[in-house]
Amino acid sequence: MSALLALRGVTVAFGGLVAVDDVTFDVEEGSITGLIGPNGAGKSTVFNAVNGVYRPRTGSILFDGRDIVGMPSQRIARLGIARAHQVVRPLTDLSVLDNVTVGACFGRDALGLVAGRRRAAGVLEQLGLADRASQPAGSLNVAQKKRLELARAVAAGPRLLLADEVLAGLNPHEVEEMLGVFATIRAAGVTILMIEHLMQAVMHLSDKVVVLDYGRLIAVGTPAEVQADPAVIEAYLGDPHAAERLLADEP
Amino acid sequence: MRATLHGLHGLPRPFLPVLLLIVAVVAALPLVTGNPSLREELFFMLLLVTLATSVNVITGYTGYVSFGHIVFFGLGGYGAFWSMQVLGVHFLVAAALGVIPAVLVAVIVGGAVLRLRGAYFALATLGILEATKAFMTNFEPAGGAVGLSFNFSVYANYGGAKSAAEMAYVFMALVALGAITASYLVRHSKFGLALMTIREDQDAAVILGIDPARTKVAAFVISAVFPALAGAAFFFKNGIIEPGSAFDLTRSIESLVIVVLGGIGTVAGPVIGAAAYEWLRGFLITNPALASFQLTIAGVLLLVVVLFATSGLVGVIRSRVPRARGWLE
Amino acid sequence: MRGMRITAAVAAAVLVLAACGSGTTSGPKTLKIGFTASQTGAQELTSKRQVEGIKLWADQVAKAGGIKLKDGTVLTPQLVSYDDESKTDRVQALYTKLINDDKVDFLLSPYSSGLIKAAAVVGEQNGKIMVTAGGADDATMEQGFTSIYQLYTPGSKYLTGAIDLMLAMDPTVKTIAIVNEKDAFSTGVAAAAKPYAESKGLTVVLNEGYDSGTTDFAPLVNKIAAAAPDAILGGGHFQDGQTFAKAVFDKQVAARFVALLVAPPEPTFSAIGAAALGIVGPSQWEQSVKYDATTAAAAGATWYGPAVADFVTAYQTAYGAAPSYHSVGGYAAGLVLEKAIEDAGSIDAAAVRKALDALNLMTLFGQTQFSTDTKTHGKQTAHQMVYVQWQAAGDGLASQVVWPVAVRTAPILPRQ
Amino acid sequence: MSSLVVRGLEAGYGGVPVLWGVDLDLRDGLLTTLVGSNGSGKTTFLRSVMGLIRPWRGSVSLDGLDVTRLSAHEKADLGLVLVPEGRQLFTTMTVLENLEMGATVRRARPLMRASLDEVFTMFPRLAERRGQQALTLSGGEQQMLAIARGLMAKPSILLLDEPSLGLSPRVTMEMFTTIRALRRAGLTIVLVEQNVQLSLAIADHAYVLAHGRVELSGPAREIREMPAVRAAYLGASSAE
Amino acid sequence: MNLGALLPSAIDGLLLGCVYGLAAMGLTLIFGVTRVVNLAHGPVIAMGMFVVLAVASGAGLNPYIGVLLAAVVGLAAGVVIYVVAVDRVINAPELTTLLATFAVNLIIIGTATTLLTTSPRAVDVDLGALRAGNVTVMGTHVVAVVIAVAAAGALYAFLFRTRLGKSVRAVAADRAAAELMGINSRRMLALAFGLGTALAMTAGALLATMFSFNVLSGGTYETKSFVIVVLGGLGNPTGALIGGLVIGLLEGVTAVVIPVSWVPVIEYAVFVLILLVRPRGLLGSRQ
Repeated sequence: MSALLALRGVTVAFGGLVAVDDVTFDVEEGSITGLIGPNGAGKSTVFNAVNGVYRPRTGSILFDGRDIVGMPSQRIARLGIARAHQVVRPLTDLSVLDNVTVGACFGRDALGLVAGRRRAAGVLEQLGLADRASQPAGSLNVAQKKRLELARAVAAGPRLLLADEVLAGLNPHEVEEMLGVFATIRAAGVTILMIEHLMQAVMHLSDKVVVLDYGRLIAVGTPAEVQADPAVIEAYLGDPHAAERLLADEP
Repeated sequence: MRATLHGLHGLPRPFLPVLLLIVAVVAALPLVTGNPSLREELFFMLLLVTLATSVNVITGYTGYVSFGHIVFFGLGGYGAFWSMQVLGVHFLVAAALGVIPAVLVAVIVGGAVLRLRGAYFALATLGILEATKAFMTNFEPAGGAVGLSFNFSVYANYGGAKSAAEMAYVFMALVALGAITASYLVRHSKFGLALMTIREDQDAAVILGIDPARTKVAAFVISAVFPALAGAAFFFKNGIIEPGSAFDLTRSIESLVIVVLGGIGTVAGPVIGAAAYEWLRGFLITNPALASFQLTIAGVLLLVVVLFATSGLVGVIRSRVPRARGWLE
Repeated sequence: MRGMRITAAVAAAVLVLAACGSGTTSGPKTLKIGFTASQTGAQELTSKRQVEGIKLWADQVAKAGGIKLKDGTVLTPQLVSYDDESKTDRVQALYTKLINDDKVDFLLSPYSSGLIKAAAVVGEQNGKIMVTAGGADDATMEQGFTSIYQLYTPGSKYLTGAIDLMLAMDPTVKTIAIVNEKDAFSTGVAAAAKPYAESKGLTVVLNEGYDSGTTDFAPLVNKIAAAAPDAILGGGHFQDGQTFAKAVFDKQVAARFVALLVAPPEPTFSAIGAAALGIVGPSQWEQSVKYDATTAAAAGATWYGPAVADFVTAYQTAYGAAPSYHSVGGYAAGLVLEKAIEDAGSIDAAAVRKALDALNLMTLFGQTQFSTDTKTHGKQTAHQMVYVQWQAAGDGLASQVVWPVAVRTAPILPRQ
Repeated sequence: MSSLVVRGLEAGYGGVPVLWGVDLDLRDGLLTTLVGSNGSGKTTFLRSVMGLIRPWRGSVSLDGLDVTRLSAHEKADLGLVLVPEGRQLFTTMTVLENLEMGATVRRARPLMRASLDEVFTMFPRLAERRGQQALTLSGGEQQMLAIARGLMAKPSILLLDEPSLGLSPRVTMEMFTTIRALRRAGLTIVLVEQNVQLSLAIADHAYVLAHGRVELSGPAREIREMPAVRAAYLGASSAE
Repeated sequence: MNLGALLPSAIDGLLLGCVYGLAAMGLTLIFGVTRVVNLAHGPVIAMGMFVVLAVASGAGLNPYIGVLLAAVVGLAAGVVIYVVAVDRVINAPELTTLLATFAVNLIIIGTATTLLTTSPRAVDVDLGALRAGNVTVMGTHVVAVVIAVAAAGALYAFLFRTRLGKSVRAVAADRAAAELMGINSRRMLALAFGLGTALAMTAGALLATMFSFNVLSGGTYETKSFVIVVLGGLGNPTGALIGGLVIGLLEGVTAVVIPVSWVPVIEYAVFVLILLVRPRGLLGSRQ
């Protein structure tokens, strides 16, 4: 497997605040890669750097071997990078179908309206939203919105899907369903980089897990390797010793 | 075309042809009955329809509040008037030439100010309007403060003043129909989808692969063309053009009021809004008890619509008459 | 309120008509006269005065039993009017309505050049005769109209007369500044004044327009002060004229002669106190000017209508205020139309047009004669401007007619 | 004595439910922590308790008084003070002004001088920077200021939303030490945190929230030992 | 071109700029706190003028009592405008609040035109003049500057020295956080609208002591305020005052070298240019 996406020494800073600090990792073509880390670790910033919302201060981001740093977001989207946001951003006043059609019409395949609608309808079918097609997107519930967000990204026909906490806020049954959806997407040959808090899911789905903490890369490896890494445990649950110390401090 | 556009929405409804037919039939009334005063009233109504429909493209579909939209009406009017007077071309040619300065301003100035968002954009359009007006007041080749006026004999080329007025009317009606059609096509195209995506969430639009800068400028240009043509017809009929009447801020705001009154972001909204607005104005002006307070009453009504009926008349009709929903876009 | 008054007037006219209706067999007819009034917008105030003049004329004619034609027909004027909101596009729609729906026989004009221009196009399109008051624009009357008749002295003569007056007062005046509001009317007036001044050997040291909304004249007046002209000519409308005069006074600009458009004839111009002193202004009409049968004979014109004093009294009674020239303009428009109809002996457009073309009339408004040249048809050729100057009178100020010499109430004084 | 009783609280955004009926009883003088994954409804819970968003159903009572329908500023007046997620400082104002604004409520105004001394003793760095614009503070200092501002209101109950968000481990530790000190001083606190380990370590009582419902509640010590909690946050128990 | 007018025009411009700045401060304060561009700004300025007229010509009192009264009336009027027209749509998109305040504009203008007509008015205030060489400074202008600066100073003292003023600033900075601190944010928004309106009416009142005016006169100053506010940075009161001086100076000085009628062209071109190059204004660096 070759790297579809490669980050090389990427640093993103806002003024004096370094949000992503010298991060390097690969996402292999056809894989599912998990990107984890506590809140504020810089995961979403990495996504924003990849799809051109933020420009890294240093480093390069190679997509299919081509450096995409400095490219406007819409061009990056057309190269085949689609994103499902953590905070769902449906186009509230538009119908569910239109929301997904936007993905199809302006993504990698840049379909015409008619073909776009057809593709969108297909994706909605696939993601189990077909019966909601003509509803305004604003009327969907959280789970449906998450699904819509994913559908819109998938409809673009991307090579790489950036999935930002798509499972957050779903109930176990919905998570189960969504896992199936991911499998389908992957089977269609789409590479997935996902930010996820729901560990079972990440560990279950991912071929590789990348862990960030305070903007730095602290671990890369298979799910099993990462879960056993003390640095990861500390980053995630907080330093257990720190907790011990705090408790020990108790008079 | 329509059927495929609607293919996934259920049964296709001939909304556009019906709307166009209604407007066309109404517009044809004064020609059939030969009633010039009805013609004058409808000329004005069709002008309002055109202005409101056009500003709706940039404000309703794209979410950019353009306060100075009337600048295109004035530029089109000046361009056409100057062409007729100095180049001596026929009105139809002149109207086409009048579109040029409007489109140029839309592309060059629009391209720059469309980067601004929210109140900043609204204020910038206001600045552009005032700057253009102040400039034209001083620009002697276009008559400066005095403006330009025809010698009455010009109308002889069009079979006399009466038939010139009729021609201007027919032209105005066609422009209005064109604006409605354009509005509909934009609403139902990939391009329109991009506009509405920008309106809902510009940052998301970029990530979805939409180039907001180019898309917005294109929308601005479309929303500039029809007012420019309307300006050509209006000032041709008027026989005089001067900065004050060509770049009138009040008229600019009037068209926004119509859009909101009718239903922002809908195809039928500006048309219904213009009709309602004109009816209301006529009612207020002819009612002696209300006439002197017409501005006050207009303000109160606008406030009521803005505060309590945000989706305008189209919204009200759609919520009251569910069956109308598919027919009113 | 005004709307109600007009309605009342119309109602009164209708009542009068109804009362006469049962009389003679040849039948009193209604003479429908249409115009628009600016009940809102920029022209509201002046339009109101003009409408009052028109109304007074119509009331008086009705009271006097109507216009009696040679064939025994009696015409009672009925006024039809709408609010044009001071907007040109409204004017066009409403004049079309007056002509086609209300089927008026004749048209009078709205107030102000801009609105008249728009109304004239419609009147001309429909071949309706329109007598205009309240508009002095030259360009409008050079458009090749056949049915539009202008009562006011054209604007091009506003300041040329002032230049004559100035040189008569003080032949040593050499340098002048011409500053005017940047609107169609004032720009036109100033444009005519410049070549005339130069033809009289004057040097124009400053010639500038100012924006219509200007309230702060300090930069312009500083500039004038720096150019130090002997005289200042210009202005625009009332408010800017008044503010400008005050600024010239405050900044102690030492011009010997200052003539401004529109503002000085207004009684409220003196609200600026000493700043008004010495300011000259052209006026279409002043109460103190006596036009009568004698002046008519001297000018070779026919005297027609009431005496100035009678009109002033009637106006005072009706509206509780002194008439301004706007009011007289409106009144005279009715009068001129009345006379032309009488001369024509019918309301046939061609006949009335012929009568108007032939008219050489002196009324309380002054002399009236229309150009019959095809290029300038209908333009006023005989009406004379009068010039007023604010002069000290006891503790206060009084506006005196200073020009033409024949009708003046006081000699012109140089500005201090 | 302060008590906060929440019964059957339902709330959400734009017609989408987030909370499905949450019950909570606050114990006076204790530190209660609310943990749960992102999107489980913790922040929504605090916001609807405060009245920043209108609860759909359910009730909130403070010291036996039904305050469900009161707006946030009225609740603040009654002593219920939220230190919001993301700090929400008045960035254009100075540190001192931020603190003064904290003492807006009637109860706190006369005590402002004393409160200022207290918080400056507690956070000496804020005292050093009292004249600086809040915008110019570091992340840790900003969080301190947010808490200090909340304390200025002399709360009877302090609600803390993710105070360690975006802070370095060292500063996080300081923060928790501070919170524990507040608790020891007798303040009633509700702590919403992503740092489960630390918050359970200093809390007396804990609620675990999932999908807008309370999944578990009990003494923090017990919850901390439950494998289910570990599983919820770190995936499989195989990690041991 | 005669440069003899340069100094007097620069001085005149700066003096008048203070009053422009005061009006603009009102607009920018309202925007800064409520995020609403108040399209009723012009009519409000005109209301200030008529308060002076009523006091001076109507009641025959000192016109400067009218200036004081204008501030008081403005505060009340602003609160009323906020409660009636703005409060309900305070969180709605711009177009909504723009049209809501424009509706207020129509209501004020419509009512005032009917009741007061559009006739020009003037309040004759003669405080003499200071003269030195070719520079003449009118007493009314000096007093206007003093009052404008005092009003601006009072605003600053209020915003930075009083608890209530700081609460207004807190609401401007973060409405929700202010609410959490026990600040009644709606009340502060209404107060900000009142203060902004009071400033605009005070400016209008001062203008009435210098120039003639009518019901519609506010329009010119409204557009000028927009220019100034953008120049100084939307929402920045200091910026507005300095922007006022800049515009006043620009008007005075450019008129010396180019025809006065071109001054508005320059003014609006600068306005659009600043929006494009530095939308935060020349002084705006807040975000």
